[in-house]
Amino acid sequence: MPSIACNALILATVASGVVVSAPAAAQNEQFIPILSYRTGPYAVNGAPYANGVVDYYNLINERDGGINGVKILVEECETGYATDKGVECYERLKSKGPTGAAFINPLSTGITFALTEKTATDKIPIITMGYGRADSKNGAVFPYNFPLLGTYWSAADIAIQHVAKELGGFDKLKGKKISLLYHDSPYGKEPIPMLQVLAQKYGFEFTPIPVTHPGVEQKSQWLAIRQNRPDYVLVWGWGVMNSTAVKEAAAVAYPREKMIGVWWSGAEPDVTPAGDQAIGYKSLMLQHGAGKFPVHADIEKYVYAKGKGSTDSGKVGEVLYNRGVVNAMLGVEAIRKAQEKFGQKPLTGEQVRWGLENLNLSEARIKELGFDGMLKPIKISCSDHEGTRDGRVQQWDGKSWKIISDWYTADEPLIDPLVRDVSAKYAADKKAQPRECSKES
Amino acid sequence: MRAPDTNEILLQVEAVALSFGGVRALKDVSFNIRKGEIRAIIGPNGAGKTSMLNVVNGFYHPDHGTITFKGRTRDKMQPFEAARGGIARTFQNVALFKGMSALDNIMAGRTLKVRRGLLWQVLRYGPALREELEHRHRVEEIIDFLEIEAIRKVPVGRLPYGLQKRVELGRALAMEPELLLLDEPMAGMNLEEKEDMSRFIVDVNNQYGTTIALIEHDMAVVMDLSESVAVLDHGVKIADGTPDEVKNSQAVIEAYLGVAH
Amino acid sequence: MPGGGSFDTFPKLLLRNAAQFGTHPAFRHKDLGIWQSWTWAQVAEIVRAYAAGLHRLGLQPGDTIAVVGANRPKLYWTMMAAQMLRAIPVPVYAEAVADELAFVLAHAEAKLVAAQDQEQVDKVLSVSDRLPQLDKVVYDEPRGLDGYDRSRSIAIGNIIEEGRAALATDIALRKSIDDFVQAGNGSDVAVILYTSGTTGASKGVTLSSRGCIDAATDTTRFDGLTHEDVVLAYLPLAWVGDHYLNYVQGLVAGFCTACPESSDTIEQDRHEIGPTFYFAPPRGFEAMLTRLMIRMEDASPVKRRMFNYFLDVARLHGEQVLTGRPVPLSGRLLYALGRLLVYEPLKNVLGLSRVRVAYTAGEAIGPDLFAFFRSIGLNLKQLYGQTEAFLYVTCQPDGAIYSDTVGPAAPNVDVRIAESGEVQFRSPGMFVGYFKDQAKTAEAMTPDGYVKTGDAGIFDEKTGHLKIIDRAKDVGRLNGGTMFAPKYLENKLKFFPNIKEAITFGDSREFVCAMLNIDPIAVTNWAERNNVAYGSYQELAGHPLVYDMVANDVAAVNRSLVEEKVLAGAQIRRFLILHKELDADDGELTRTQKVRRRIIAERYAPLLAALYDGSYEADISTEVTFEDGRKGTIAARVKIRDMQAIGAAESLEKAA
Amino acid sequence: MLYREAGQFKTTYVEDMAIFPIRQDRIALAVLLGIAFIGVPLLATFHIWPFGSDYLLWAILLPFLILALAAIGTNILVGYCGQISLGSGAFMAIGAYSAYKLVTGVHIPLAWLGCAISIPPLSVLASILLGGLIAAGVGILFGIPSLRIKGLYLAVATLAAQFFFDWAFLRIPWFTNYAPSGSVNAPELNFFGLIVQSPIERYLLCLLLVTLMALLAKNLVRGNLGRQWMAIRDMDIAAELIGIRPLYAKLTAFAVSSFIIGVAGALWAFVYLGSWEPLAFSIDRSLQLLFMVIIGGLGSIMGSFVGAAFILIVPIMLNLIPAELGVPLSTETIAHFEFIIFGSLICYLLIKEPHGFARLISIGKEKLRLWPFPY
Amino acid sequence: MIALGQFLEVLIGGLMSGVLYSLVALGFVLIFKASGVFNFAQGAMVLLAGLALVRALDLLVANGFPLWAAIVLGIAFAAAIMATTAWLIERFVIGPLVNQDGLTLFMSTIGVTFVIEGAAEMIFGSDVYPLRLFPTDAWFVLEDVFPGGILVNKLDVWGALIAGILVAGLAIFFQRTKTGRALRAVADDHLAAHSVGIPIGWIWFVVWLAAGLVALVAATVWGTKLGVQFSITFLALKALPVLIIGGLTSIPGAIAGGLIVGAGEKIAEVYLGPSIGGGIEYWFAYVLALAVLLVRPQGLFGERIIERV
Repeated sequence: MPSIACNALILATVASGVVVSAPAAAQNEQFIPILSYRTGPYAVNGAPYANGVVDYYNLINERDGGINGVKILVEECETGYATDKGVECYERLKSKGPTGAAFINPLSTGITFALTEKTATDKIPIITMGYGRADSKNGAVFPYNFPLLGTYWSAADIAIQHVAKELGGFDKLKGKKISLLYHDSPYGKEPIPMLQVLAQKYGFEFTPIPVTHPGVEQKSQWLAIRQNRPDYVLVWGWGVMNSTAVKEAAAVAYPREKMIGVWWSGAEPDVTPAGDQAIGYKSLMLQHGAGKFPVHADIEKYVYAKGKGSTDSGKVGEVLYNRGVVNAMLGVEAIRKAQEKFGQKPLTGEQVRWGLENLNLSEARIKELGFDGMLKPIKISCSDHEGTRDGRVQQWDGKSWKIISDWYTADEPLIDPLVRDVSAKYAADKKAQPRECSKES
Repeated sequence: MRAPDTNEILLQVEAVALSFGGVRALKDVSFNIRKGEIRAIIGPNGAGKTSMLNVVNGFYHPDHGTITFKGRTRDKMQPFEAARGGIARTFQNVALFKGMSALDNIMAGRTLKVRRGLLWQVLRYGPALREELEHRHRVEEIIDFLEIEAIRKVPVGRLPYGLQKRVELGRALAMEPELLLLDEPMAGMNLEEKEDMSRFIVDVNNQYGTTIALIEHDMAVVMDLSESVAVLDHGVKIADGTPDEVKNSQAVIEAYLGVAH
Repeated sequence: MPGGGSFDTFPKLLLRNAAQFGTHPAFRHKDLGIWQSWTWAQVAEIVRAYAAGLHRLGLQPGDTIAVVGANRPKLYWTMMAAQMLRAIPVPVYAEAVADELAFVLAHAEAKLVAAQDQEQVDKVLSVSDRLPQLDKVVYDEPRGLDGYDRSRSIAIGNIIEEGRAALATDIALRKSIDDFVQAGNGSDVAVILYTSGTTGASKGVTLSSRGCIDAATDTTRFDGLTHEDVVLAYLPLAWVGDHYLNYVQGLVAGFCTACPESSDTIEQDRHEIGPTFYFAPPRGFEAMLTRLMIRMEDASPVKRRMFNYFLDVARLHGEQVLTGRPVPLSGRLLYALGRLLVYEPLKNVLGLSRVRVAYTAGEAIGPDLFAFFRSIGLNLKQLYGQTEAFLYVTCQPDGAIYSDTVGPAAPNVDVRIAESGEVQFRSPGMFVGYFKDQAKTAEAMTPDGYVKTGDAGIFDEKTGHLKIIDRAKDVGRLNGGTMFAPKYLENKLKFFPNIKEAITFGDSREFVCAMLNIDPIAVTNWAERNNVAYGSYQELAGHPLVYDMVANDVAAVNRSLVEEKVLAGAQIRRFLILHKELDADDGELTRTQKVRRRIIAERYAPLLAALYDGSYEADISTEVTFEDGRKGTIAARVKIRDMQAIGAAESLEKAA
Repeated sequence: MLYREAGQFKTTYVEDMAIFPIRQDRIALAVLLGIAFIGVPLLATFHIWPFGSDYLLWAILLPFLILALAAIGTNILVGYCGQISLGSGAFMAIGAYSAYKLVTGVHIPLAWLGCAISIPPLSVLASILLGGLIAAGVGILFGIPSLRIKGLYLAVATLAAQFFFDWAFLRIPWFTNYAPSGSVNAPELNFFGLIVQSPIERYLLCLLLVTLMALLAKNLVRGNLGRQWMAIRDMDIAAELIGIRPLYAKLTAFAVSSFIIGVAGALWAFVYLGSWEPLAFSIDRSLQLLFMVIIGGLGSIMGSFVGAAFILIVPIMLNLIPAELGVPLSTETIAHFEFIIFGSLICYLLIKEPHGFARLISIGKEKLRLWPFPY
Repeated sequence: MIALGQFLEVLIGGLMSGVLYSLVALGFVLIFKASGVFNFAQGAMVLLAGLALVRALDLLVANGFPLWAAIVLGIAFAAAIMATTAWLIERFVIGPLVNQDGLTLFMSTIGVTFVIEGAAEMIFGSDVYPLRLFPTDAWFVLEDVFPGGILVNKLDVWGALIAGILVAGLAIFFQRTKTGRALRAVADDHLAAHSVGIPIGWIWFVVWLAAGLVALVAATVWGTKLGVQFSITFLALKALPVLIIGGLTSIPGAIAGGLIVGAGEKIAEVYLGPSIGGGIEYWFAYVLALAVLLVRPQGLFGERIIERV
């Protein structure tokens, strides 16, 4: 920690007469920064996610006394979903703690793009669970990017699989009209190439419909949808755009059942403002959904009971909260994995990266962690930074999300050529030499 | 005071009429200004004097009528064209650039003489710098002429009214005009300032041979300064001639008495 | 360190400077917004061309050329060019009204007049019918002069141009100029300076080249002036001070003479140029201090406290620091802090930062005033001199400065005090004689070649320095026989900031009375701070509170007199405050702002009478000249106040 | 107090019209530049406090320099020429995307003519400068309405540019070389063979460009063109009557302003972000730039720097201070406090000194020059 | 026929949403008219009003108040909040800045925006709060003429109604009440109004209060449409072109501008959008505004700017 910070801390402590644990203990701490946004147009979705993350780290500290005794030290930085603020936060936090940031989790596709190059130079892994650049699945080109559990290309494929299933087979897709209502940003645009590939493959008519940030005004889009009558509308929204889409759909009487949101468009804040109008709306699940699992019992016991919770306990178990918890868990497990190799001490980002790349969570281990039923086993490798690409579909019944489908697994052979092409282009742009995964242990 | 060099007409205004939304400010006014003279335009308030100047330098476009300046006749022009043609102007209510120093205000008056464009000015080197220095030198001569050395770097907003008027005159002089229009150059001045200003006007006329047309209320000043006087009343020219002729004109006496009562 | 050495005329010095410091600036003039500068080499070339031009205009050796105007390089060059032709420059006061000008020009038989601008040219031309010898007027600033008859007036610039052109083609001309320079010698009359004389018409003091140069050589050595120094030439061109300090010393030392842009901008110009050698009369320094204190009144309380605190520190240690005497460490540190926070910034704002040597002279300087400037680190010294001596008679050497003396004799000057108490001297620079006035010349000299200064003085017993008491002829006796030195009293009175002018009466009378002028700046400021309402100067002057305040000052003067054995009996018993300011336009002051006692006594006779007849008020009506030249009268009823005489015992009591 | 100017006199107009006519200012500037060009890189190289990490360099100084440059551009238009613009962000975007296109090579197929316009990939520097020029061209186009529209109406009209270009760079895939996400990556920063990679190198590059352009901008605003702009700003009618053509004056202001902003945009994209999307140049950026020039001081190049520093650093400080003091506040509360305090500070500053920091500084300087006198 | 039906549907939808923009724009016009302040904070004021209302409603309903009482009390509470805000702004921002130029005032309102946003979210929370004061489903009219009918959103109709009432109310306020007339006097000439004894501070407070109440009305409609949440502040940006087209000083102009913008952008988006990539409505409104300004620099209904020497 820079000396100025210490001095200020000590001064403040002395001045206020409050006893704060001595900074000397800082030596056995693993620092993890949290880039969050609890203000601005996306706060509605950013806050529950950040709460889940924070609560899980607290759980590890409170219940286990840290990761094998190494306490987790957390600092939040508000980005407001703005890229430049995100970069500033990253720079501020990346070298804090005894070993610097273990990894970074920006929860913004824009910030992910901006940090991709920097994190590689700084040797800090960037975990983008369920978002980020789809091509960063390729660990050969993106050694420090980990789009765990699913990229947008996987999501697009899963969505189409579900549509096909509802229609009664892939062959029924032919001639159907599927529209993509998307947030007009890199986040919303990511699935388009994949959907185009799928449209070609299955012969459906694909129409992308952009919605301008932040998405409060969608009337004309929905009038167009009303006139065009697509068979399905995929919703790739974030924040206010999701609930507005549901309301506008209701206003033009477009059946909510024919709308499938990506997993970022399927949380409670996306449907509650629409009230009953949201009934029937579907969305993908990033494996997990809402609900409480064994891990939540621990969180309530070790965190909320001690008054250290970061939200109302009523919100524990919401979709985005759970996603925060899962995200935090994967990071912690990666550190744990890395400790096996590097010892039970604070680790550097580079060491954690090794942990991430060799992360292998079996069903048993997931159960042991209290995530039974939320996740499927995950195995990450050099060539596959995604780990697993499974998803389900849930539907809003007016009160809660109900899981309405079985597991789908994204079609890896279909996605991979696209991943290779795009990541190769990135490597060429940056004049970077990809590593050879086959030669690494 | 110097008599006009010739009887050459510098500016001829022919049957100019101007109205604002139905109010007729000028009704078929014709008059001329001879080269090298000091010409006064007088008249009661609202007689259309300022409108006349505004027509001459292109700020107002007359409804009909023509203006002939240096032999070119036209029915209207843009203000900067008038400026380029050699007409400079001061205003009744000082119209200086408030955010700039006295020096910069006068330097701005040199705009038309600036030859080097943007790219040279960016570099401020070689010809551009030389040019800037030449203009500065010229402007310093004007500052010297108007005896405003002590205030050259003061933002004009901070100057007393009399000095602002002087700076404005300086800015007009910086254009090296052939015709200088002065709209009440002595309004709101005390005796001493008026005397100074009168001296400057005569000196300008003398030294640079500039033709001057001025609007003034103070009759004594008009009689002292000008060689010929045009009198406007309600947008109509009611007299034109030497100060003495005008002073004795019945129409003028009536117009002024009418206002006085 | 340059000096006159073997160079006995100014043209020779000019050529020497051009050769020796050719690339150094000789003159600067704030003109057209910047300091236009000329090196010695350039000046030499210009003066030569100018001389050639003047020669072509017919200026002959021995002719006089008058110079009227403010401090302008071209006017200084006129003197140089004239001297190059062995003609005699006669500088004249620029503010002189037409009559005064006509007198001097006629008396000096000026053939040419070099005038600054249209105003001066017009003035000269307006009296030209009284000047049969006058041939042409040459002028510096051509503005407004275009239409003038060219046979009567020519721009100096044109003369120089023409002279330059002629020199380029005319070998004979070149040679004749060179010959003039060669032929010049130390006994040539270098310049005629007309005294502004406190009484009567002015006299032309004739000075020789040799004398001028020798005197200046001594003083430049005395103060260590070199060609690196800079002076601001703002004193009247015709005054010996300017001619000596700037023109002659400039040529001798080779330093740079800087001319201000206009009389309005002198402060600004001083600040910019930062002179290293500076002269101002006591009233100049006084005005500076008054303005400074008034400005500080408006500062924030914290700043004011800091300011006052450090002025106290300076009062305590400043003089010692300046003269290098031992100061306790704490004092030294405080003074250093004060230098950072107050003294240096103060000097900077006043434009005195770079001053190495500053002089004041002309009249007595208030001890507080003198001490103030010295304490903030300005090396201010006094000198005593007069036109007839070509300025210096005595001057204070570094390290031996006393506010009440004017120092020992300047180098190579003999000073003595005659039986009558009059100071007499013999100096290298002493004048040749009054122009066209043998009688007066003889009157001013003693048979053994000393010059009578007309001032009464004594040598201070402790230091041996000269102490000037008064004009010798003004020193009188009360009826009781006590010695009465009016000037001495007046100076003491004027040292109080509230009193601007004082005139005392007492010669051949029972007791001493005073007429006072309050200082409008100081007193109005005081009035504003104390909520004293007043409508005019006259009202303020008659205000009882003002009288009270002034009475305190008078009492203080009386107390101080007790300690002077000879003068203790000459205490001020009655005084009044004049209802109007004394004004040079009314003839009450000289152009150098000295009071004309006799004229005042005549104009205010009713008041004078009232002072001595015991009444407590008197009516007076005086004619005044307004700024625009119109005349009018002011009438007033002036009050008179009695003062208690203070005995020696009482004073001692107070002291104890 | 620190100003001891006595004896500093000008013998030429060049000296008199210098940017810093006072010697003490020149010394201060030299010291500042010395620190910026030599001190900072040295400290950063040896990781001496406060350059222990790259944070100060990367997250503060780099954006400060680039945004200060953009603020200078904005100031030329708003502060000097008096044309209020809320579209500065768009011109940054134009600079950034044009430079991106140029550096990657431009290919415009003209199908109906059967040929294509092709420009081979240009060097980074050329691309950045040309990007600025393209921004200048677009600036001229969008400046034309200013001849008729004035004041706040113009301000809103400039939003048309802002929103149009936001949209264009988002929607027209040609600009992003058909990148699937619409986010583009900066090329390798190769300057005549010199690869700019590390924070120090990036910092020095920006510093050099910003210093140079600030100097050139200063040259312009103190020259005739600058006087024309200010004349138009202060009193457009009088300006016209002394022969200033409003068309020329306003359009040059738009061009120069857009050029500088465009270059800043290219730097922001290439040097600071490295990878960006149009959101980086949104209306928020435009408002931020406007804030910078108003808080810093309209019509002051130096004010642009001060304003940029204030607007950039105050939120960060507000964010850091509670953490450093150990005040137990949630991130959310801090963020809201930050909004409130920042907003209040802006109001306070506008009330206290509507002419911005530049005026405050000049008043302070004047006080120091006159010290110990109050006037 | 289908095409015509679709066109009508888009046109009506556009006009309706335009009216909703007008609701926000009205607040701008009120303030600009009376004090020459271009109030960027109007969007934030809508957020504040909406949050105050919805949070009060939730609390009251949770405490067992009947819905009508909760609505009345909630609106009263929100109005009180807006009054306090108006007072604070007048007292601490606009009052001290009197006589500054428009740009400074404009920037100060951006500062106010930050403060309101921060304070509103800190006090009332930053979640999405559903508000259901008006029906949000749709009518399908003329189903027998056009297949599928023409969709008309009930909320939009409510919005239009409310806007109409608001404009009428403001007109009465300005024409018939003493304060209203004083307000117009102030708008014409600050100094003159001051010299005839109209207290400027009070007037400005009234104006800001009126704008705050307009914001509250807008918040009821927009809150129902979107849910009360931070993104409501972005409405300010949607209202700007409306203002510019209508003229900064004209209340009817705000409505007319809203109609033009709404119809224009929806039609452009639906018919032009697909061919050039979609999402054009954001800039379309501004380009429209720019085009209008080029013809009439003071907007369609704005007062003519006269230049004098």
